[in-house]
Order: sequence, then structure tokens, then C-alpha cells
Amino acid sequence: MIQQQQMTVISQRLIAPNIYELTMEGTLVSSMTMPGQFVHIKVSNSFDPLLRRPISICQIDQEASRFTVVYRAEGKGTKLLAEKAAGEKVDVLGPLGKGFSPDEVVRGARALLIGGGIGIPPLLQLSRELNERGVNVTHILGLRTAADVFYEEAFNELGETIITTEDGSKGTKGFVTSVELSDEFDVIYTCGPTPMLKAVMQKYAGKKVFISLEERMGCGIGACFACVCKTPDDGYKKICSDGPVFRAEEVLI
Amino acid sequence: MIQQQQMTVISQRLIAPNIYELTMEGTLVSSMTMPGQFVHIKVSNSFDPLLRRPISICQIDQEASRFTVVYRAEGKGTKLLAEKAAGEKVDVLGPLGKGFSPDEVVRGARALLIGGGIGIPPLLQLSRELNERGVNVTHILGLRTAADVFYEEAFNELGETIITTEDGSKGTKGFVTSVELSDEFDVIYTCGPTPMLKAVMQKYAGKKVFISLEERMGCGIGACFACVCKTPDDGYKKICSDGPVFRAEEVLI
Amino acid sequence: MTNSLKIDLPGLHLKNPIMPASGCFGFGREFSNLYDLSKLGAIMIKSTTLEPRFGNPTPRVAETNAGMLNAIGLQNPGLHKVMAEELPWLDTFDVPIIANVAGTAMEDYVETAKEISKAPNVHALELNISCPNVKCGGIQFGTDPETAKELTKAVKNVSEVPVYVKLSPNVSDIVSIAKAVESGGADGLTMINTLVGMRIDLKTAKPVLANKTGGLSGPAIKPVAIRMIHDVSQNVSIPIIGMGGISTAEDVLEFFLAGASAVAVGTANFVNPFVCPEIIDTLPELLTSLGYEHISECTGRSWRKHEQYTGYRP
Amino acid sequence: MTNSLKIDLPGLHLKNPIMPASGCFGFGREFSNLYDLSKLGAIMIKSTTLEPRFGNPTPRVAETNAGMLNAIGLQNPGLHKVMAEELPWLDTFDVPIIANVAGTAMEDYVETAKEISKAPNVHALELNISCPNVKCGGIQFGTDPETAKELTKAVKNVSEVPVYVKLSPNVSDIVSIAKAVESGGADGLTMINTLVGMRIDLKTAKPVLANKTGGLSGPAIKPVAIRMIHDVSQNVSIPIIGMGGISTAEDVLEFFLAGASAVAVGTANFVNPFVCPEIIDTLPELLTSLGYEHISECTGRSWRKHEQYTGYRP
Ligand SMILES: Cc1cc2nc3c(=O)[nH]c(=O)nc-3n(C[C@H](O)[C@H](O)[C@H](O)COP(=O)(O)OP(=O)(O)OC[C@H]3O[C@@H](n4cnc5c(N)ncnc54)[C@H](O)[C@@H]3O)c2cc1C
Ligand SMILES: Cc1cc2nc3c(=O)[nH]c(=O)nc-3n(C[C@H](O)[C@H](O)[C@H](O)COP(=O)(O)OP(=O)(O)OC[C@H]3O[C@@H](n4cnc5c(N)ncnc54)[C@H](O)[C@@H]3O)c2cc1C
Ligand SMILES: Cc1cc2nc3c(=O)[nH]c(=O)nc-3n(C[C@H](O)[C@H](O)[C@H](O)COP(=O)(O)O)c2cc1C
Ligand SMILES: Cc1cc2nc3c(=O)[nH]c(=O)nc-3n(C[C@H](O)[C@H](O)[C@H](O)COP(=O)(O)O)c2cc1C
Ligand code: FES
Ligand code: FES
Repeated sequence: MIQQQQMTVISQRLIAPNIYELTMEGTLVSSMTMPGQFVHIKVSNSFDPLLRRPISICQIDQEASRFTVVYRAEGKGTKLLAEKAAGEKVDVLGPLGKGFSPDEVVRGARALLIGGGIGIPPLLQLSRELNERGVNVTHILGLRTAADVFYEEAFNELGETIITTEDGSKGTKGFVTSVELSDEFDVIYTCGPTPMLKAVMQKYAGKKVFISLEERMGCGIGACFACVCKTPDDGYKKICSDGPVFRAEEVLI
Repeated sequence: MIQQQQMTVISQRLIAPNIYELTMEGTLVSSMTMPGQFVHIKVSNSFDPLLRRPISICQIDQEASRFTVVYRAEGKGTKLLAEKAAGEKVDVLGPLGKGFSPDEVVRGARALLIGGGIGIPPLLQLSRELNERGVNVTHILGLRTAADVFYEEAFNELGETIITTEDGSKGTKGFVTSVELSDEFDVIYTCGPTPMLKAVMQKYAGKKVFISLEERMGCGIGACFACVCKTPDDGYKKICSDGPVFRAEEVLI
Repeated sequence: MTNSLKIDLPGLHLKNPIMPASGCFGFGREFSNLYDLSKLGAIMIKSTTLEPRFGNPTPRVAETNAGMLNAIGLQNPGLHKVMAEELPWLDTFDVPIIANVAGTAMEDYVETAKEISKAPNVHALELNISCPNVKCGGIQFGTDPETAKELTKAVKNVSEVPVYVKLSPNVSDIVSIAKAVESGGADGLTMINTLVGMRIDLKTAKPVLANKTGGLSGPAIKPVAIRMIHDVSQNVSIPIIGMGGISTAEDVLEFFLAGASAVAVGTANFVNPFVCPEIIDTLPELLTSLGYEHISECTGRSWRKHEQYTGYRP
Repeated sequence: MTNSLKIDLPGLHLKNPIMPASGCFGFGREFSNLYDLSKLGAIMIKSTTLEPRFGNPTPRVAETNAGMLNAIGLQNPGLHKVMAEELPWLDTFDVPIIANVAGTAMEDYVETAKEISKAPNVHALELNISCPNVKCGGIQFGTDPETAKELTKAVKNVSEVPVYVKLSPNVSDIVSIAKAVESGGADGLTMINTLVGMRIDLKTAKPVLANKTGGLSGPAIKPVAIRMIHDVSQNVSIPIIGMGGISTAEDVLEFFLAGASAVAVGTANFVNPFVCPEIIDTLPELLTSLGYEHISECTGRSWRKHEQYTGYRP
């Protein structure tokens, strides 16, 4: 169930240049059921900035009623969000959308998780849940440069983790699609910038690929038609409520 | 000289219902020369609220580079200002306008200071400076009810202080003009709501009366013509830069 | 208590004068997961056109200071599907529907209005002659008084329910459009639609919206809406449903004082999806605190002699 | 470095294209206590009328969300005093003056324009046909294309310096006004003036401003200004000085990309009196970071083919 809640900031820290990890607490967490869902955050009480900011859920701790997001502080809203300190309240609407369904794979299956930049965080919760289900997980995480890398250890604990950097300062030089793996995968999950999603879909064409899309949003709940994308059958999907995660074949990007 | 400065909040406390006392520190204080001047405060970095808020200077501590304002948290801007805690920065433009000139009276003269509500604070610094100049000061402070009274002791230390409350819950029942004093005064300074100023001017007609005016402001420095009032000679004065303090005869209110 | 909010307008017996604005609430399905739609005074459904429309390419929204731009382009499933699926579903709630009708030619408007006005829960039409986001149709009907009048007449001729006309603020003289529409037989006005605006991305040097321009809504435009309602309400004798930047009960009252007899809330639903029920809950107390017994006392009070008038009476 | 900001416009050789907007800077005296006025590209002085004007009763300003309303009512000391005192004083600075001329009848405008254009430091006129805050005169000249053209012609006939016409955004079709003014001989356009708006005080139930309506300015109106400049710049071949909600160097660039060749800063001077010099200081770096060598490359880039054009050339 979607709730709107003043959640309490538990911690906020810088984990890479301009990348913040923010943990919040509140009963809203109990509704978070699927990795890949997102929350819509009002970063200030002011009318400026006016709109909420969509941010993916990165980690869920049901026992502590806490969840974590990781975001890049770039524009007006996310910079204000980065100023929130422990104990402050943040207005969260969520959980929103449909995430990655870990049910798509069975125990013992092999899953490849490919994340680019700020698309990496939602894969962490997914990888955890896949692991819990006994799925064998491999990660490819693409970043610009060595300094941008975050959560390497956390992913390492969950499965083989290959880092790529555009400048080659760490891991494989190039993009996430530069990595050649000999293994066969039953399912591929990917999240990142649209050009990366396209490249991944091309490289793994014919496979079962799940992608997570981004679009400018108004309501975040499916009411305003801001965030639609076309589908192959000339229909449309709303990224905020039908997605953000789709089977690659479902949508035209 | 007018400066714009990010000043540091030293303390903020509630001194009566909705009335806050805020002390800030910065080199800007060195330009504060006249009691009755004001500062123009930007209460947030957001465009909403957009405009600065004019607030009178209440106490100046040149040695510590600190000054104090007292204000009522009522609308959007002043409520945000009331949230500022020690250590935070506040954008202050000032000092602005022309205040009460304590030079108008000589040592041994008698001055009557009449303040109403949130018009009381600027009289505190004035009274101090008059005292320093050896002027004999009497205060009449008008408030709605006993709970609203603040700074009674501080004024008491500077001269006889008569409190009036509308409901009679403290001091004289009625308005500041209900007080009958047998003494003759050489000069009267008054600050408060316009109806009170008018009543004071009427009661003390013929005396040397100084009044402090309020008006909605744009720039606060005399450039936008938002805050004019007419003068008896068919001219005008800008309250922000020619005032806010005027000789009663100078302006039509 | 909420009795202080009951309002009657042509075709509309409203338990309260608060309704979501067209395009900001879809057909209510999403919000029905958040609260009981029966709580609302009415619902203005998304603009419906004769044929289904996909709308404009994305990005379709952009944020501005205290406002937002949208260029959805009237995406909707078309008259047939709205009649067959959306309206019957909405009929499960105890809330009157104001059906917003859009088109690209007079005939579209007329045909859509005729059909949709037959739905049992559609109690009024809102004629959208002010959408700035479609190439042809929409706004050109709303900038010329004569065209606006003709369209109103044609739709009135076929509609089974009262017709409200939604005015565009992008005009030199909104009073003359309002009068024209009134003389065309409109039962009421709704105003304002969005102001045309644009944002440009510094990095790409291109407009942020794929459609380039979009409609500006939200708190930024509130003073423009207030002014126009103030001017129009003094010059027509049909009621006005006011909108443009409403986010709080205080805003609602400001619209009433300007001359509105009911209000719609648009953009604020995105910021706080519970805004409509919250306003409905807080409005009675605000009225009391200001000394009003009924919200209708407020209509036009900023310009009326108080004795003279106590709100629109049908 | 600041060479990247040098701009030539009809009558104006500007060291940079940043100037305070008329009415937000008086005649510069107050700001001269804060910084050296010679730093500015130009100064648009307060609207000057033939006779002195006291203006409207107070309150004259009201805050709105991300904006403000003003109804100053063109208070100014009148042509004679401006010529005798303000302009000579301004001549002590190395900064061209754009004299904003207002009136209530064609003759006033012509007489004021004729005289003030003779002042040695007045390098251009700005014809205010868009002030929403005076009963007669001002805005009615700006909403009818024919009247706007006639006035422009009449003023051009007598002015010793190029004439810029200041357009009102409160019109259905700003492009047609712009074209009319161009055909009347205008050397440039300045846009936009304020949108008409209103705020109502809940406690008194009356408009906050004594004049009831006022002009809306500030960040709230920026998307409207951008849209209008984008539309007009594609349809005229005279340069545009853009304004409406500019507060930062980024805003300046957005106006250039829309189609402006210079900009004016109004309301932001009240929020931060140092805003103009701050923008002038930060703009070169912003240009560099976006890969531009000169700000004129940006003019109209949101709609021009890049090869085609590199800014207005006199
Ligand atoms: C479903 C979804 C999940 C996301 N998850 C994350 C995440 O986990 N971490 C993260 O750093 N970012 C994420 N994003 C992107 C994030 O929403 C934007 O970076 C953020 O909204 C930008 O806000 P701002 O205040 O920094 O920028 P501003 O420039 O102030 O934003 C202006 C407006 O544009 C919108 N906007 C700007 N960039 C984007 C964008 N890329 N996508 C959607 N809207 C945008 C803003 O929401 C706002 O309405 C996600 C986006 C979507 C749609
Ligand atoms: C020279 C001067 C000195 C002042 N000194 C003090 C003081 O020492 N303590 C104090 O509590 N108040 C003082 N005031 C009044 C104070 O400026 C207003 O109470 C304050 O601006 C209200 O802001 P808000 O955010 O609470 O209200 P909002 O309703 O959010 O204000 C909206 C707009 O109206 C303006 N405004 C509202 N009320 C007033 C008012 N009474 N006078 C001027 N502008 C107003 C605001 O500045 C703002 O631009 C002074 C006013 C002036 C002109
Ligand atoms: C995303 C969005 C979509 C809209 N779609 C429509 C529409 O389909 N038909 C219509 O008449 N108005 C539409 N509007 C205009 C609103 O109904 C309303 O008139 C306007 O937004 C002003 O109100 P607000 O400031 O409360 O949003 C839309 C507004 C927004 C923000
Ligand atoms: C207080 C105030 C006074 C103004 N006076 C004038 C004026 O005298 N003449 C004029 O042409 N424009 C006047 N304007 C309009 C501005 O020059 C400018 O066009 C408008 O405010 C939009 O710019 P901004 O959003 O940067 O303020 C005034 C604006 C304000 C806020
Ligand atoms: S953001 Fe409103 S429908 Fe998706
Ligand atoms: S506030 Fe601008 S002149 Fe006084």
C-alpha cells in the first residue's frame, strides 16, 4: 500500500563524489515488497522546489523499519536532500511502482545483474533477495572512474563482481558491455542510463532481460500521464506505476 | 555602510508567546550606529518566500560584534526564521534606514519612550543610549495581556517602566495612552502599530515626538518606491531610507 | 460541521466545493487506493476526446520555481473507453463527475459532449477550450470570443447536463471571453487553465519539454488566477469554479473571496496526494476562525458590498 | 575574460549584457552606495513621465510564491528633474543609460522621449507600453498592435537615440504586437513587463494592494518570459533585451538561448542587491564550462541551426 509519511533520517553519508547514502526509518517500510521499487521524496516544505524526486530503494531492513537510498546530489532538489541530518524528518511517498520480481528465477539458476552509475543501488537489494532464494548471482558494475566506485564489497559478498571504468582506472576498461563472460545466464537484470540499457538489450538479445527505466515524473502514482513510454503493440506503459521495471520486450525505448 | 552578510546565529529563544529573541554575530554590526535602524533578513535560500523581512535592531553589542532582534513569528517568513538554531547562518542586509537620534536631547533632559507590542524592542537600545548620555528615561510599554510582556526587567533597569495591558491582567488596564503622567517630557519616542502612533501623536500634540513607521517593503534601501508616505508639503518620504523614524510633523500617517 | 461547505451549482449538488482539477487525477483509479473518492465534492476527469490520443513525446513535465510545466498533450483512452470503463467504475463512488471535453474541431467537441453527457454520473461538462499543448484544437477556441461563443452554443444544444467552459489565461482580455461564453449559454466557468511557458536546458541548449512549450501550473500562477477570477466574477452572473495554484484551505478561501463558488486542485495533488481530503477537513475550522458560517458567504467578498450578496444561489 | 560578455546593440556598446530593469533600481543612487555602477552593462532607469507622479497609495507590494506583486504606479520626479538632477549625476559613471519613458497619452510619450533622448548619457529609450499599474496610459498601448505601432512611429520620429519597446505579457498574441512595433520602426524590444495579478488578505477579505491588482514579477514568471522571447525572437529581426525572473548567471543564459541578446534583472535586486555584479562575475566561467567563447553565440540557440547564426549583429 502506498503511504505518505514523515520518515526520520537515521544516517546520511557521502560514499563517492556527490553520491549520498541516506537511511530513513518509519512504518512505511513494511509495504516495501519488491526490489526495484522507488519512493517519491519531497525534499523541502517550500514550494521551491515544488515536485517530489523519484529515488530507487536500495536496501530494506524490515526488522528495523529502515530503508536506504543512494542518490547523486546534482540539481536543486537532491542537493537539499543531501543537507538532511540524522533526526530530521523527510516526507516520503511510497513504495511506488513495480520492481524486479526475484520470483522469475528458480533456486540454482544463474542471474546477471548489470548496473551503471546511479543505476547500481537498486541492484543491491535485488541481489540479496536472489541470494536468499538460492540464485547464483554475478554483477557487472559500470562507472566513470575508480573514485566513483561504491558498494564494491557489499556486491562482492553476494556474488562475483566485475567493475568496469570508462578510463580503465579500475577493473575492466570500457563499458558494462565490454565484459565478456563465458557463462550462460537464465536472466539478466539491468538498471542505468538509457544508452546503457539499449546496449545491454542488444548484447543480450534473445535472453530474458529486465530493465529499469527513468522518466521525468509528475505524480509518481500513474495519474498524470507524464511518464509514459510506448509499447510494441502501439499501446503505452506508465513508468511510475506499470514500471519502472519492465521485460525488455514490453517497451520501446 | 550597508552590508550584506551571512551572519551566525548565536542564540534564539522564545521570550513570550510567538515572540522570539534572536542574536547574531558578524562584522556587519560595526556599522550599526543608531537605535531604531533595521535589518532586512532573507530567511531562506529558497525563492519561496522570496522577499527579505524588515526587522528592527533591538540590542547592539559592539564588543562581541553581536546584535539582537525581537520578532513575532506569524507569517511564512518569520516562522522559518524562528527555526534557525545556534550555529546556522542567516543572510542579513543592513543596517538600514535612519533611527532615533539620541542627540536630540541633552544630559539631564527627560525622555518618554512609548512602545506597543512588537514595537517595544527597538526602544531598548534607544533607552540604553539615552541613559549613557545622562538622559532621564521613562517607559510605557503596551501589550495585550500579562503573558505577552517581555523585557520588563531590562527596561526597569533603565528607568521607570509602566506596563499597560488591554485586559488589565498586568499594570494599567487599557492602552499606552491611558497612562497619565504628571511629569513634563522634553522628547517622546514611540514605536508600535499605526493606530497607537496616531493616538500618541494626538495625546502629546505640540511636543517633540519621534515616531517609527512600518510599511510593506521591496528593496529596503530606497530604490523601489514601495514604502513611501506623504508629507504635509505634498512631497513624500521613503520609510526604508528616509525613516523608519520621523519627527511626527514630517509625515502624514 | 462540514455543512458549512455544502454548495449547489448548476447541475451540481456538492457536499463540499473541493474537487481535483482535470488532468491531475486521471480517472480517479490511482487516488482511490489512497482515500475514499466519495469524500470529494466532485471529480473533474481527464480531458476526453472522441478518439483515443497518445499525447506528446516525453519529457512531458518540467519543474519551475513554485510551479511546473506540462505538455501531456491530452493523452486519454477516447470517448468510447471512458464511457464503457472509466465512468461506470467511478459510479461506484458517491461523487458527481464533471466530464472535461476536448477536441480539435467543433464537431468533435459536439459529438463527445453529446455522448458523455448521457452518462448517469456525469452531472456537468467542462469544455476545455484552453489546452495549450495540442497543435490544433483547444486553445484557439479560447482566445477568440466569437469562436468561444459558437462552440459553447453548439455544445449546449446537445448536452444533457449543464456546461461549464474552461477559460485560458493566455488572453489580453479574459472578461470579454467570459461574457461571450456566458452569452453562448454557458452555465458556469472554470478558470484558469495553464499559462504557456517554456524551460530551456543549458547543457543541450534545447527546450526541456519535447513539445517545447508547456502549460505553467502551481503556486506560481495563483496571483494571475485570483486577478482573473476577481475581474470575471464582477462581469458575469454565472458561477466560477476557480483553480490555479491551490494547495491549502487558505488558498481556497482566497479564490472564494476573489469570486469563485467552488474550486479545483491540480498540481498540488502531485506534491501531496492527500491534499484534497486534507483541505476538506481543515476548511470548516478556517471558516469559523474567520467568522464565516458558510463558505458561500465568501464568494466575491473582495469586491461585493457585504450586505448585497452571500454567494451564488442557483 | 569579460571580453566574452561584450555586446553591441543599436545605440548600445555594452561591456556586458547585464543591466538592472526599470523600476527596480531607481536612478541608481542607492545602489551606488553598494557597488560601482560602472560595472553594469547599462542601467534602465525608473519610468519617467512628463510631469512628476506620486504613484499609488500603499501597500504597493505583496509577496507571492516565488514572486511579488507591485503597484508602484510609476512614481517618479518627472522629466524636468530627471534631466536636471538624475541623468547628470548618472553621467559620473561609465555606464550607458536606457531611459524608460511612460505616459498616459501619445503626446506625453512623444514630448518626454524627445527631451530625454537629448541627454548625453541616454543611449537608448525604452518605451513602456506595458505598465499594468496606472489607470490610463501604459498597458492599453501595449495590447493593441495598431496603437503600439503608431506610438512607436511617433516616438521614433522625435528620438535622437534608438528606441526599444517594452512589451506586455498580458496579451493573447505577443508575436503580433512585436511585429507591429518592429514595423513601426522599433530598434529593439524589451520583454517582459509584469503579468497582472492579485492577492487577497483573508482577514480583511480585501486585496492586499491598495491598487487591488499589481504586476507579478520574479522567478515565478520566468517560464512565461522564456516562452515569449522564444516565440518573438523567431519572428522579428530586431534584438531583444530579456527580463522576467532572472536571478542567476544560469537564468541569463536560458534567456539568451531563448533568443535574448541582453538581459535585465528586476526583482532579484531586492533579494540580493549585489546580484548584478555577481552575475557579471560568474557568467564568463559558466560560458566557458558550457563550451561557449562568447555569449552572443547563445542567442536563439534553442531554435536556430547552430551554423546559421552567432548572435545579433548590428
Ligand atoms: C524510477 C526512478 C528511480 C530513480 N532512482 C534514482 C536513484 O536511486 N538514485 C539517483 O541518484 N537518481 C535516481 N533517479 C533519478 C532522480 O530522480 C533524479 O536525479 C532527480 O530527480 C533529479 O533531481 P534534482 O533535484 O537533482 O534535479 P533538478 O534539475 O532540480 O530536477 C528538476 C526536475 O527534473 C526531474 N529530473 C531531473 N533529472 C531526472 C532524471 N534523471 N529522472 C527523472 N527525473 C529527473 C526532477 O525530479 C525534477 O522534477 C531515479 C529516477 C526515476 C524516474
Ligand atoms: C522598519 C520595520 C521594522 C520592523 N521591525 C519589526 C520587529 O522588530 N519585530 C517584528 O516582529 N516585526 C517587525 N516589523 C514587521 C515585520 O517586518 C513583519 O512582521 C514581517 O515582515 C512579516 O513577515 P512574515 O513572514 O511573518 O509574514 P508574511 O505574511 O509571510 O509576509 C508577506 C510579506 O508581507 C510583508 N509584511 C507582512 N507584515 C508586515 C508588516 N507589519 N510590516 C512590513 N511588512 C510586512 C513581509 O515582509 C512579506 O514581504 C518591522 C517592519 C518594518 C517595516
Ligand atoms: C499534468 C497536468 C495535466 C493537465 N491536463 C489537463 C487536461 O487534460 N484538461 C484540462 O482542462 N486541464 C488540464 N490541466 C490543467 C489543470 O486542470 C488546471 O487548470 C491547471 O493545472 C491549474 O491548476 P493548478 O495550478 O492547481 O494545477 C492539466 C494540468 C497539469 C499540471
Ligand atoms: C517594484 C517594481 C517596479 C517596477 N517599475 C517599472 C517601471 O517603472 N517601468 C517599467 O517599465 N517596468 C517596471 N517594472 C517591471 C520590471 O522592469 C520588469 O520588467 C519586471 O519586473 C520583470 O522582471 P523581474 O522578474 O526580473 O522583476 C517594475 C517592477 C517592479 C518589481
Ligand atoms: S508520473 Fe504521473 S503518471 Fe507517471
Ligand atoms: S522598500 Fe524600496 S524604496 Fe523603500
